[in-house]
Amino acid sequence: MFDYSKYLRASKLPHIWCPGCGHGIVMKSILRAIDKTGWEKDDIVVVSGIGCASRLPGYVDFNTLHTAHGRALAFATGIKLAKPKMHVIVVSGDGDALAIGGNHFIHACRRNIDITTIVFNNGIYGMTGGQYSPTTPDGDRSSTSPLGNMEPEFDVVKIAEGAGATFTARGTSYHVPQLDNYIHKALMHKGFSVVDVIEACYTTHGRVNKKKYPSNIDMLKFQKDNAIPIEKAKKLSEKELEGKIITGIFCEKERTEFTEKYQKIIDSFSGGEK
Amino acid sequence: MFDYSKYLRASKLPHIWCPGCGHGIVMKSILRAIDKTGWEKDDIVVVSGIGCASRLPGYVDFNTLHTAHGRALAFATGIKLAKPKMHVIVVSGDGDALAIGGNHFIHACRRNIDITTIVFNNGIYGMTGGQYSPTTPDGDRSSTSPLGNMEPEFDVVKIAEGAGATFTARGTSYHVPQLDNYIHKALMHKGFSVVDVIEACYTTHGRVNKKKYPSNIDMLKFQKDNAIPIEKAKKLSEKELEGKIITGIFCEKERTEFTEKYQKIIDSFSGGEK
Amino acid sequence: MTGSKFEFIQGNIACAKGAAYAGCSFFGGYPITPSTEIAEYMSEYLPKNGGKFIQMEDEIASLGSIIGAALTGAKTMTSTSGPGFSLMQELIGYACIAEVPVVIVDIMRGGPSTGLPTSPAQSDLLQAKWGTHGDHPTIALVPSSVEEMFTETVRAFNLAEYFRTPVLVLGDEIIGHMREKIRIPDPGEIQIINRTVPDNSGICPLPYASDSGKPACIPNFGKSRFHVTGLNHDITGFPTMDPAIVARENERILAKIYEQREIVDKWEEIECKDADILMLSVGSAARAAEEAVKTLRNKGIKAGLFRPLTLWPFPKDTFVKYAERAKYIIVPEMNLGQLKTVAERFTKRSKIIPVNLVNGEPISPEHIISVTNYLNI
Amino acid sequence: MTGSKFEFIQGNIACAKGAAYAGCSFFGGYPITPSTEIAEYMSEYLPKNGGKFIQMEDEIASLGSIIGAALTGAKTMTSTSGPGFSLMQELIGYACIAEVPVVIVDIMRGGPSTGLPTSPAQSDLLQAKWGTHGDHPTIALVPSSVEEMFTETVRAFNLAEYFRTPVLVLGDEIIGHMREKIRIPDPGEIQIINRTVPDNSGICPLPYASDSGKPACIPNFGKSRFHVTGLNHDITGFPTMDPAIVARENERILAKIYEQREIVDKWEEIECKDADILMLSVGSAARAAEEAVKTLRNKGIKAGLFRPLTLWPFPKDTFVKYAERAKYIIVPEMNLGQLKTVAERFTKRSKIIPVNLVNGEPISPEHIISVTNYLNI
Amino acid sequence: MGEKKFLEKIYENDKCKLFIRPELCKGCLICIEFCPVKALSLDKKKLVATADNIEKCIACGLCELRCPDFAIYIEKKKPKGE
Amino acid sequence: MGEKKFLEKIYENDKCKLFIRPELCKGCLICIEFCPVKALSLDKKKLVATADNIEKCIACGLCELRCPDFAIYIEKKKPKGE
Amino acid sequence: MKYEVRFSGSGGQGIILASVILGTAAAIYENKETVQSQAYGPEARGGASKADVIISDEPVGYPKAREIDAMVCLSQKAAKKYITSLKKGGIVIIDSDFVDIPESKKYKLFKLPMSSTTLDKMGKLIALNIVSLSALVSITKIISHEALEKAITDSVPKGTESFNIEAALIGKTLAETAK
Amino acid sequence: MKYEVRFSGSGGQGIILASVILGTAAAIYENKETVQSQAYGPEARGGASKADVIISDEPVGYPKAREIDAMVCLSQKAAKKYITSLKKGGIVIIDSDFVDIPESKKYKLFKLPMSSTTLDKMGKLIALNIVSLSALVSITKIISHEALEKAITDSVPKGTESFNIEAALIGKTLAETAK
Ligand SMILES: Cc1ncc(C[n+]2csc(CCOP(=O)(O)OP(=O)(O)O)c2C)c(N)n1
Ligand SMILES: Cc1ncc(C[n+]2csc(CCOP(=O)(O)OP(=O)(O)O)c2C)c(N)n1
Ligand code: SF4
Ligand code: SF4
Ligand code: SF4
Ligand code: SF4
Ligand code: SF4
Ligand code: SF4
Ligand SMILES: [Mg+2]
Ligand SMILES: [Mg+2]
Repeated sequence: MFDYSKYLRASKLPHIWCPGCGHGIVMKSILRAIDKTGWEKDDIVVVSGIGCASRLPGYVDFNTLHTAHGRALAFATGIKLAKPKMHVIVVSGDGDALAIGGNHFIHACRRNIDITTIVFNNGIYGMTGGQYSPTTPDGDRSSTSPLGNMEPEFDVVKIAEGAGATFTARGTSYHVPQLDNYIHKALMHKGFSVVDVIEACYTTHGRVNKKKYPSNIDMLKFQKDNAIPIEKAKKLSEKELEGKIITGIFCEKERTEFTEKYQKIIDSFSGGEK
Repeated sequence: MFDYSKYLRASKLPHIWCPGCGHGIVMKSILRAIDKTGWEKDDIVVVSGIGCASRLPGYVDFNTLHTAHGRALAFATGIKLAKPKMHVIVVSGDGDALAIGGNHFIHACRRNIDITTIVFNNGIYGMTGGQYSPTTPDGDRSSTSPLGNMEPEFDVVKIAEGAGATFTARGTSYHVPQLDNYIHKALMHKGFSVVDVIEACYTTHGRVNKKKYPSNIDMLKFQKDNAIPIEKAKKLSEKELEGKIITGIFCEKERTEFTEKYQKIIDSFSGGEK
Repeated sequence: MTGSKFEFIQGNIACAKGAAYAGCSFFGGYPITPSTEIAEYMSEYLPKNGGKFIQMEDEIASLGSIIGAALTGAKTMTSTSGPGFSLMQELIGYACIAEVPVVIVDIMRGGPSTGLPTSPAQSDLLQAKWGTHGDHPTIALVPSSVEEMFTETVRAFNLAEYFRTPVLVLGDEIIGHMREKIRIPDPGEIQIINRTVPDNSGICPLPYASDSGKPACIPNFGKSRFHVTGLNHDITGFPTMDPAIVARENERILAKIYEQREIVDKWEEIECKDADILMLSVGSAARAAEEAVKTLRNKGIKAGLFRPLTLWPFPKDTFVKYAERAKYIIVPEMNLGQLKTVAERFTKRSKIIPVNLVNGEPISPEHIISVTNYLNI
Repeated sequence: MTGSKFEFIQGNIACAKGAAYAGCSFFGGYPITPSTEIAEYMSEYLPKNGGKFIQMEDEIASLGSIIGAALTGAKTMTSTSGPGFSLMQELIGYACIAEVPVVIVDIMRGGPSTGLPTSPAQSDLLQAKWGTHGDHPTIALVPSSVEEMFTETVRAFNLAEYFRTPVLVLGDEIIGHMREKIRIPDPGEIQIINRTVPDNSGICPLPYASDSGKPACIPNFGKSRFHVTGLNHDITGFPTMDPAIVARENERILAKIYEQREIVDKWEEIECKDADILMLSVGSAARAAEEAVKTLRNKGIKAGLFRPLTLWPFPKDTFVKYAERAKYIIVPEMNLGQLKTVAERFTKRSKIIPVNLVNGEPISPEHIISVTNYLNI
Repeated sequence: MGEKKFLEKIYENDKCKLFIRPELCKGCLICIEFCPVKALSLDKKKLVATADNIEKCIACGLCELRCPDFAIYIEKKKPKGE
Repeated sequence: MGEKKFLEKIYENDKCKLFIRPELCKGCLICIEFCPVKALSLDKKKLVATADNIEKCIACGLCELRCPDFAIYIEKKKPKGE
Repeated sequence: MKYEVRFSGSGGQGIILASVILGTAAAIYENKETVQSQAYGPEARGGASKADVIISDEPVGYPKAREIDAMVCLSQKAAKKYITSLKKGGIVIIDSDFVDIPESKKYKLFKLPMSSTTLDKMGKLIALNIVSLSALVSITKIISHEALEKAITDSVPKGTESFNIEAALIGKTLAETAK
Repeated sequence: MKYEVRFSGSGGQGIILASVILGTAAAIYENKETVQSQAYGPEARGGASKADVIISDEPVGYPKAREIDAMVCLSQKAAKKYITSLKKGGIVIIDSDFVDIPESKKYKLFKLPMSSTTLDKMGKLIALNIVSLSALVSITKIISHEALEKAITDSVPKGTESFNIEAALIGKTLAETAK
């Protein structure tokens, strides 16, 4: 049995998330992954924006920062650059990270700054009651796509790689042991790392798409049934992959990390972090 | 001889650009490409943000819109969706399109809205006097990287593709006939198209990197010497491609265009664009 | 009175229906509590009626998209709340200087920052006037009821089109989320104003020409070719740094509104004529103020309420008329004293008594009445 | 007087040197005319001195990055101009409610929108106070010379650290770009204030605890674990919707500043004591006003100048003292009447005469003097 | 802050002890549906998970792993004789 | 607005007419440097392009194509006898 | 006449819809001045929430309920939180399957086994809000049952009208037997 | 004593640097009250631009030049635009290679072939600004040549000091021969 209590602000529980919300599952996965790193709690900063997922920092006993909608990575960049010895972890909803926060996301990828971003990708704006997000599947109904979503989705991994991220992975809230592994690897990676976690929000997304997702359990089953590991996916055609969730570690590259590079310049003048 | 006068607001000439600035070369290429489409001038909207490149709309005789820094694509999306029969062209500097405007850029790619974006990529914030941009080469000096640029560059084509653009190409301000062709193809493409044009700004970028770029002519020669067509690049190793400018059409895909999809939904209720 | 025309709906829905009534055909927005129902309504109404709804990537893009759409001739709108309203500030100035009509609805919630997302407040009243950089004109309407969410939204579109300027509607969580019965007027019952466009086509050489002090008569994209910019420009629409022109145009975009006060001003006065205690209040706080006035009058105290429906420009002449004869001015508002600064500015004579609440709860009539107990009436 | 300590530098460089003097170790910014020289200076100074400079992707990210860095204990700063200042508004409110010290420099230029990027203006004075949504405190300093760009920047850091709040420095294109001789003080010559942090480590249960009316004593990230949010929160730092706590904390973040006026207020008075004509002016316009005062005094007219260096909170008591006895109040400003609204608000007696210019040119002493010609003195 | 204790209902078989915290359980059904041996069920009245069929439990830990609410966990017993 | 006319200096050989607009030319050297036959040069005094060696010009059009300022263009002549 | 009604419970129990139906019935079908409002927080899906209706012969100024005439409590938390806003002599209707509050002279208490009855008769709990609304209407007589039925028909998703009308009958019967 | 100097020309000619050097010399090495400022637009790189220095014994209030005592004109456009700001009897120094303005009783005109001389003597035009500055100093005597040389040394890029000092000498000589 993993002892979460070490990392929890237990007095804040139960958390505000709905019954069965994937955010809780992923939060636990993050805690297990952190534990495996052996890092000091004082050296860890968990930063979020605004959204259901972004309430996470309130529950975990680190340096925690709940910023403004979409801005987690901007704040996190400041923290990491000002104090590079801190381990900075950003937790962000799909809306937070990729709608309003999309610009900070691609620039953090580009800089290759040593921050791990976990995208709690439930394909919906949960907190505000279920409007479509940049990752809502085609045709799904939501409170602002009552006629079915007409907008194409982002592939979080592809955009992260296109922007220069050096570690990318995708997991689901169903495949928890794998997720632990991806997150742990992301934390250990030197450089900007992204884990896209496919999740489900029954309250605002499932309920208005009952045909596709009769219950919150079905939403997890959907992940179970549609996930295909990247190794296997490589052998399949585009057609066969339609609607599938490709999981695994997509890229893991070495490239100079931003704050280290910066420190070298500083050191060349006098030495020592201030 | 191509007759530009049809498309020019000649009374606004000479334009404000410095001697030899690539923006003028690319502007002419755009006009030639537009001419080839046969489109009516009244049906064309040219939209820009703020920057040297963004002064372009003032010189061309279409519906022209000079918006705020980084926001061209937001305005353009409104125009195209409100009036899909308009041909919407966005001209944008590297800072405008990819620094402050990065989020609108990736979302326009995602939506696959039928807009052509030309990135006037001189790797510098020209208008404000030469600060490094997200495409300034590693190590180059600029007024805010006096010790050499420490930030990695975006690859405009990669990020556009990662975000879902369906047409991407890269040209240079030296290889003009090819550029005409890329821009024309981009204009004709149904969906979001991006042409990344590698340019040079001697005034603010070359002058402070005299070793690398002794003169504005050398900056063009740099393009000449380092451009490698994509077909050829495919055969080279990563190492061989370092510092090279890969040119050509990178992707040209069919995917449902956003405003057409939207129109179909509207038509299913009553029919007819309002 | 047939049932069919009456509806028991939320303020936010009334706002959306008002937009539809006014002819809104384009909505660009980004969800935020407590404004989201407006977007949600439009997301169904518009595509079903030949219009366009788009959820943009953020509030900046939302406002950008509707300015763009408005330039093609559409009547356009966005809705938001404090955090999104702050993000929109830069482009509000753009719409002012480029003279593009758009309607921006801000359903105010507790703040600052993320604050109290589900609670009401009236803390953006002065932000509405001063939030964007540079000198610029402001029209802001503040409805007090579900019915006014409808009618003031219609008026917002009318003023935007007439003056060619962004118009703000400042609701709050209470007005936005409560439900009341309203009658949806028949088409034609409320006058709808559409922008004047020049009838030329081809090149339009003087899009920003205007009789002095009047709005410019700018064409729509697609028929006439011209240039739009956020730089200071002359009547051709092209940038200029000529001091005389810059001053003239900077002043004109204010004057076109502030010198046509008869068109833009609107207020309600309740028992103001002989009021010893004059209340100045807007939006949902004004409802409590109105009840307080009734209670005080029943007690024989001469209380009155001056309620601007157009908050900006402030209907100062009428307010001053009543304020100068009142003994006390009470300013109930769900913030820490914003309208109070306006009262202070325009009245020289009377004592001004603020009634403020910033705890996420509405101000009650009792609260207002309580401050009158010690007054020397 | 040795040459080595005197420098003939731009206002923007003096500002950057002031930041360095105050101990700024982190700068996050995005270039914009006419502020960019500040960032440019810091981009060389900081890495050479163990600090960090980063050019972020936009102004929102810039402010976000410095708030983040400030939470680790660094003294941080950003600089911008109108369009960027508008974009920063949302996060200014965040820094207010989360009580994070940051210094934000706005070098004002002609507006609204992109306006006149290379020309001076003073059109963001009221935006500085009201630009972000929700009720929030504001400290804004307005230097009038290159020397004050240095000293007021130092003071901005001191006030930010002491009050744990964002502090704004409002320069303008004239002050930012002109060069004057200044003496860079020796280390220790100007007092430097550093934030108070609790000395506990491990969990910090009450980061936002404070003696009533005083700033909270929040630790820096890395030694004590606690929670920071932009939601309304209690003294533990965690969100609350409890009306009593929300009201108390919303009021405290204003009171901690507004009730310690002796620490924050600063102004200069020139010949105010017997002034019949009192001028109220700040920044570069105040330089013209000062010259006008001299000229008028030479003519035997009792003119005076009240010049707030801390514009927000406005040093109203002293101003009122002089205003109440003056016959006329003249308000020269490079905008369409922003300080004027402040003068109107606080004075009940005197005639207020605005002197405005919004054409991209500075106001001249002659312009100010010309309005006095017809006054009945 | 990590100190707060929650009520725990304890179930046991020879492989493990299984704990359920009714104050934290939101009755989401996840542990119940994905338990490979159907050892868990929902208390229809209190709407929280119970382990009425604890005897079936094989101590696989999946319920703990997937519970979003820190409401269920198991303690494996060391195989006898080790 | 397209109406404004600019001064033009005209050079000619048997292949083409070459036009330079001194009011628009900014003397950036691009046409000069990249003319394959060095038909162009810079007027050092006026700092604008000239075609003093027009006889060399092969009418390739590259100068026109690359000029950022609409300051130079050529009109090819139809080959005689067509 | 001014009458203030509060529905309270936890998020997801449909108390807002109940209040909207009551408001619609009063406003549209009884032609009263009516204001409906609600309060919720981010944790509404779990925590206590409320929805109020003010029904009056005069225009309603201040839109929030202050002195509740009648209240429905569907959760213990909500009952505890909101009971204090009840007017002296007011009516409290609780779902006795989940809520328990002491009898008191301060209010008239109606303990109705609403959950179990709903589950029994309808097979699912989803109509609990309508059952409770109808019980309230029947106890308070603030509007007619016909007006209620019309408002239900207007407000519930298409296809569920008769199901909800049936729920209303259950609530009515429950209330009548309790009286 | 208050003395206002304007450098005018087109963007890229280094007139701002010239004004800064003059300002530095006056402020630091002559211990005068000094304010330097400039005006430019987006098209500054081509259009007319100006840079002003006010040198005074008293603190300078209003920081912009209004009545110019002496002006340098390096482009025709600039000369045309700014000549009107000249004080009656003021000094105008033009680069006679590129600028031509009529003689007048309103001002004292110095026509110096600065470009050609600079090109001749230095091989490149880059030091034209220093040449013109030095000519101005020598004609107006507003500061000493020594102070000028010190300020040049402070202000120009490292390694170009002697090159620029040489340019200053050329300017001085040009002015002296013109007098
Ligand atoms: C500037 C701003 N705009 C909008 C909002 C409203 N808002 C809060 S959370 C959210 C989206 C939440 O979606 P996501 O990030 O996917 O997180 P989830 O709730 O689904 O976990 C929105 C739009 C806000 N708080 N601030
Ligand atoms: C909100 C805002 N921030 C900053 C600026 C200042 N600014 C104007 S243009 C520009 C960058 C221009 O660079 P780029 O887009 O690459 O165009 P270029 O000038 O190089 O053609 C900047 C930072 C602005 N106008 N508005
Ligand atoms: S609304 Fe959705 S995302 Fe938010 S807590 Fe509930 S299930 Fe989770
Ligand atoms: S500064 Fe650079 S980008 Fe701008 S006009 Fe000059 S050369 Fe072109
Ligand atoms: S440990 Fe495994 S077998 Fe046992 S109850 Fe949990 S899921 Fe079922
Ligand atoms: S997974 Fe957790 S919260 Fe859900 S039913 Fe099981 S124990 Fe309860
Ligand atoms: S047309 Fe070709 S050959 Fe002739 S001048 Fe131009 S570049 Fe040279
Ligand atoms: S390319 Fe054009 S602008 Fe440049 S020198 Fe040649 S003609 Fe002149
Ligand atoms: Mg989400
Ligand atoms: Mg650029």
